[in-house]
Amino acid sequence: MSLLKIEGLGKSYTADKQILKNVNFEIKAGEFVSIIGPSGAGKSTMLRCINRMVEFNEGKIIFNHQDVGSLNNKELRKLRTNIGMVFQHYNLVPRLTVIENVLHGRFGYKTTLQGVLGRYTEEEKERAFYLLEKLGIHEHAYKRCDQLSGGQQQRVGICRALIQEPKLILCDEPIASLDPSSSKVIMDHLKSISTEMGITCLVNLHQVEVAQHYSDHIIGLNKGEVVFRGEGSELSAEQIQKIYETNTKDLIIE
Amino acid sequence: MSLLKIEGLGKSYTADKQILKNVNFEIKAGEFVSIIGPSGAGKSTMLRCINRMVEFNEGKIIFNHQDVGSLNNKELRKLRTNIGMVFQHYNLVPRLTVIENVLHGRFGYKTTLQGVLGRYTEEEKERAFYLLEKLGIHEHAYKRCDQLSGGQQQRVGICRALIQEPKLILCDEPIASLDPSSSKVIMDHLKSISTEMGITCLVNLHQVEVAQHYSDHIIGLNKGEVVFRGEGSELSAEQIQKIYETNTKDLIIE
Amino acid sequence: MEASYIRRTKDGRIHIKSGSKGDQVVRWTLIILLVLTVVGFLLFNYTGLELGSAIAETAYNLKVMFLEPTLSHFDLGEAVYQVGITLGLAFLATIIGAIIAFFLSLMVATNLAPAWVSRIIRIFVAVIRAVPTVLWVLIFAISAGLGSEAAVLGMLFHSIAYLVKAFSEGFEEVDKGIFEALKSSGANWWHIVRSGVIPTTLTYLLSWVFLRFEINFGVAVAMGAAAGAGGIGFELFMASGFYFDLREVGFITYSILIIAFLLEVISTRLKRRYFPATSN
Amino acid sequence: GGNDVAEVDDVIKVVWYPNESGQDIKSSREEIGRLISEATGKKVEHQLTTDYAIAIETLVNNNADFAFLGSQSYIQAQNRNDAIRTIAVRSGESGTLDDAKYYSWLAVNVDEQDKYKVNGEFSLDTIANTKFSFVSNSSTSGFKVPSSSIIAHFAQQEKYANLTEEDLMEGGPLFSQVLFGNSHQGSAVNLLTGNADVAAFCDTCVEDYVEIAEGDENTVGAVYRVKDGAAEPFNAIAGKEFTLMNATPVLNEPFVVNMDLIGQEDFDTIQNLLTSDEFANNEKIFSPEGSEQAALFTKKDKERLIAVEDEWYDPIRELSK
Amino acid sequence: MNEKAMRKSRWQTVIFLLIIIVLTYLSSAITRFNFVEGMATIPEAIGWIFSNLMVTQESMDKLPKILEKLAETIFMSIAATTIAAVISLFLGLFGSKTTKVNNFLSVFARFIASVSRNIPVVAWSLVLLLSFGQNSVTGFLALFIGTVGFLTRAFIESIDEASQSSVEALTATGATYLQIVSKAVIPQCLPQILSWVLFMVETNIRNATLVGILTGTGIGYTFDVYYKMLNYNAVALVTLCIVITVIIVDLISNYVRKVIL
Ligand SMILES: Nc1ncnc2c1ncn2[C@@H]1O[C@H](COP(=O)(O)OP(=O)(O)OP(=O)(O)O)[C@@H](O)[C@H]1O
Ligand SMILES: Nc1ncnc2c1ncn2[C@@H]1O[C@H](COP(=O)(O)OP(=O)(O)OP(=O)(O)O)[C@@H](O)[C@H]1O
Ligand SMILES: [Mg+2]
Ligand SMILES: [Mg+2]
Repeated sequence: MSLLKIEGLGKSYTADKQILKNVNFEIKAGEFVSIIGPSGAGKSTMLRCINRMVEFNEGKIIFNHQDVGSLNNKELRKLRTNIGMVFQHYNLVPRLTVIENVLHGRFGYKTTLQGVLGRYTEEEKERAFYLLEKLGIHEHAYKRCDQLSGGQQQRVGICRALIQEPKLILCDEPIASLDPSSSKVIMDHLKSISTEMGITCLVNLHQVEVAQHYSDHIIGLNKGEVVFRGEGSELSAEQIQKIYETNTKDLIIE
Repeated sequence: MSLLKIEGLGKSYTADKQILKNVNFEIKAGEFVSIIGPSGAGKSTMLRCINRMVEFNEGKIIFNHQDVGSLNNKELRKLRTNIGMVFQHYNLVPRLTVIENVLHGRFGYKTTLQGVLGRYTEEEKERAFYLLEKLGIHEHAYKRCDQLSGGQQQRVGICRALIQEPKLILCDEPIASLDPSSSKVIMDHLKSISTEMGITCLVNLHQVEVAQHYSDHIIGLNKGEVVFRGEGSELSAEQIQKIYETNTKDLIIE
Repeated sequence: MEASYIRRTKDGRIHIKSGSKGDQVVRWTLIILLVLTVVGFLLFNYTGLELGSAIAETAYNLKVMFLEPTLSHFDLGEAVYQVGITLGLAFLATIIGAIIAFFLSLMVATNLAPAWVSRIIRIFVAVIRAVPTVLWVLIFAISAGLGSEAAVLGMLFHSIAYLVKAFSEGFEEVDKGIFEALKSSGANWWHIVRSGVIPTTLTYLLSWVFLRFEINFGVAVAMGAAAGAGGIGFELFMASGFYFDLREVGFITYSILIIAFLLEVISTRLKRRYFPATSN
Repeated sequence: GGNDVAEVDDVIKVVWYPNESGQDIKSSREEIGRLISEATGKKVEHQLTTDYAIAIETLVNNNADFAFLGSQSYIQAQNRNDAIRTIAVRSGESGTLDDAKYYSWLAVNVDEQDKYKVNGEFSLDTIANTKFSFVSNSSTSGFKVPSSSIIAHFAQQEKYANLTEEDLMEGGPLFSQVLFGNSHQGSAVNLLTGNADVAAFCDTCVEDYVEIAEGDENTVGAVYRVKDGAAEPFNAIAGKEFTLMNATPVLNEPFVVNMDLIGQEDFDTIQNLLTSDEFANNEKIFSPEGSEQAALFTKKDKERLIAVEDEWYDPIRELSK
Repeated sequence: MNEKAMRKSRWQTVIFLLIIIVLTYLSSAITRFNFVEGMATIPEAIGWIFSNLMVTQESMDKLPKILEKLAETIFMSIAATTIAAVISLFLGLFGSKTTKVNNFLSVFARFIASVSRNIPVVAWSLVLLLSFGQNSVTGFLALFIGTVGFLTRAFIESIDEASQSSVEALTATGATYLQIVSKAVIPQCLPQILSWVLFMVETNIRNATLVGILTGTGIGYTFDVYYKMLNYNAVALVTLCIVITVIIVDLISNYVRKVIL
């Protein structure tokens, strides 16, 4: 059963440049899918079309049997509530505490007034602590986010996405700003989210090996077009070269 | 023939803490000497005592047969002219051009008025361009310094020190803010300054291997005391441990 | 052989300036300011000016003011009360101004409001700022009658304009990522303002409000008097314009100075203690 | 302009001009307020301002009920709002309207008086191209009266035929420089310190500071001397003398009301109050001569308030035409 | 931070708000301010503006005179700002931690800045008027004094901000104090300094209205004359001229700031 289906997706910010061209793919519920591709290929744009943070021009996105393109404002908020998002730079509110940042994930379920007054139910708070504990950062719950390390901040970001109780989590280069050991912690957590909690993950990645190691499927994007779609093991050196348009040797340097 | 001789040097900023204690060493003309030691050991203070950017409390510094401690204001300027200095954060004037920053090195030779009016002779300008070319950054001569990369800025810093026609160059962690490849470029340049131009170099370093690789002699500083003095090859794991007061294993991680 | 990267003047001397647009603009701005200053001095109307005696007299007046301050037309309690009124006027104008400015600047910040709304309010605010405060006070004295309403409303306009500019710049510096993150969790505009914008800018906003309070105190001295709301400025005006009592002027000046100093000290203390990271 | 909803309410707002806003005559203001309040049973609120225009506009725009204005300001106010009416005016020493006036002076320094004489007589012709000091451009005796006599005088000369009031406000065709003292005292000081050659101010406004040294009061040629120990701003110029080249009588200032706000009934009540004997004998308002207590008015003889019709001010109205 | 600390910070917020509310109440009480009444008059005020503050043909006749006075004010503001900037630059250098000559001068500079900034311009105007009389110099001086105070404080901050590092580097080359100041400190702060100066020119033109009213000079005096004659059409024209001037100066300085920063 496909959770997300993308058909003939096209997007251009300006008239002269097409960022995404006729993108087609499907993702099943519970899958862990990575998108790889060179800088500027359109990975971030792709992700943002799915929850309409960016409006797309052509094609169709079907999420959970809903036509994403046709939603009105209210339905759109509901859609976004169903889709969590994790960012490269974590995008936490730095002066607020960890727990407050996590609870921001509940906004989609709240009226304006509840949100503005900061009214959260006890269950929501319990749930937030549960998630923080699961990701091993409960002891920092009352710290301000800007006092945490990058890896810890990213885990707060993941908690914020999880508390939305989403069906899908979109991750835009979640480990690009992290050191190798924190990266591993984060990727392991993401993987367990998809395997243990059954939440679908769609992750933009720069590192081919990481993608191969963690993903059920990999999508290779180049200049806005899908040039590869398959399992990690199917990704040959040629195909990598096709995606990145450069030598494998030069690439693996890092 | 020793260019610099330090005898029983002592320094404290505040009454309760002695930063340098009875430091003794000698440096010959043309040598390349590194000072290593943990953070707070007093490396920077040591360097700044030599050109009296910091006033020392005890002992004697003899530079080029002059007693540094006894100089009056005018003689001090002359001394500083003879000693170039290179900084971790380059310390350039960001809004001025590269060539202007290099020419700042000539102030010691000028009257106040000449300096304020920015009167430089054609020879000085030619010399500045010659040095920039030697360090491979002549094509940026008219760029503003803040438009250069770290490695390029450090080379401007070195040019500024060289145009002073100094007998000694003091470098305070010249590569601590640079990436590995720029670091190599800078260290190679410093080395060639001492070998080709015969200018003595005294360099504070954090990386033991770098110090070992480039230096004629190494001075190990711990809590303001010289705990090692010898060639790089003589530096054993125990001695490193003595300098850094920590395990070699933990140290080499980086 | 001449290396091509060296730039020379016609007579063969080497340039050391880049001659960029920024440098040119700096140079010309300085030159124009200097020229206008010189022209200004040439055009000034000097009638009735006798510099020597004027300076001597000023020195004498300042001496009387600052070395022999006394109160003759009212007592210390009254002085404290009048200072209190001035502070009150300044405080009201600041606090009401800050609240209104906060909402307006939400509509001005380009990352929170549509461009056209932002532009309209910007122009509006620029015009308001350019109208002299005295005129605002007059207008409100006429419509609201003499009293604190006229003073506060008259001062309010400039406070709003000033704070809108400062606040909206603060809002515009909020990280785009925060907006994106909150939006993607289904937050609406108010949620974003409440949980993203306010927490990240609060200390910045407060430090501007403090600054404006200091400014408003100075303004309230003059405007409280004109608007019939009283305050220490009224006494100052009477002392200098009607009684010609320099000693009293001196006393009043001291009391104003003391308050101004106190405000400055308090605000730096507060900033340092509670908002150490205000230097954005 | 004005409030759309001008109606009689139970508060009487009294607006005071800067001249009468001082702390020293606070007791006079309060006393008048108290008496009005007692007579009408309404609450009285005092409003003080340092700005003449604001004071006038407040009255004109139905934000004040009652005021004590200069006669010129009263005319200005009435031009903008017909409901402004005089209610009473201070009499002269005789207790009648006959001498209900004070004098607007044009004064010059004694030492320089010869410069302003033609054939031994003071002549206005001589004030062309001098430095002139007025009080403020809303002052009756300190601007309006002297400026209209100056304009009337010079209008006969071809060169100054088109002279306007505005021209007299800045250095221009007639004067080399125009100063404003912002008070009558200030204008006098401008003259005595040499900042101005000729100054306009009124007799009563400086009577505390100067004494007659030669001649009859309020006559051309009379010489006045600054008293020894005169208060500021005259303290530094004690003993200096000036002489009058012109003295024009000016009608006393009226108490005025805004009829839209006060209503005929209260008008009558207040008018009765103001013109009563008790009011004239109230030492908080009319301080007896030589009394330490400062008050709004001083009583030398039979001074009192007298009801007056608007027409009484027609001479001043003429000046404004 | 634990939960207790977080409660504490929440309490702090509540107390802070309470203090604000109490202060607002006290301020309203002492000044007899009625918020609702005040706000209710805004529509009327706007009505008054549109019925009285209109530029008429008659007032246009006064335009040449107004423009002449406006020019005087602009020159006065620029002259006051430029001269003040020169003096403030020295005071700023003395007052800054990076470039201070000695402690006495540093305290002196900060003292001058504080006093001249904190004494209200009203007080200065009145004092100066007493002895300098009614001419451009009085207005110039009143603006000048306030400007010195403001600019010195701003310059001290700008110079402090300009990195200490280049000062250190030039000291190490054997440069003299003046060389360091002219080649390291000033080039670095110049854009900041210039930006403050332009800001001050604009502010001074605005302040010149008040100063002019008090000292009888420039456009402020013209404003005052018409205002006291209750000639609101001319007042409107004067205001319009000031508004346009301020906006033009603002645009110019925004442009310059954009290019140089
Ligand atoms: N808001 C925007 N307006 C205009 N062009 C944009 C915008 N956002 C992105 N682009 C352009 O779209 C293209 C694809 O950008 P995108 O960020 O999707 O690439 P990416 O694959 O995520 O790259 P990276 O690995 O660097 O993050 C780029 O050429 C970029 O310049
Ligand atoms: N200006 C100063 N006033 C007071 N103490 C100082 C000052 N400068 C340095 N210190 C103190 O002197 C000690 C030695 O400092 P120094 O900068 O010389 O160490 P370092 O070896 O260069 O360290 P790092 O590797 O971190 O640069 C430190 O404890 C420091 O806190
Ligand atoms: Mg991207
Ligand atoms: Mg160091």
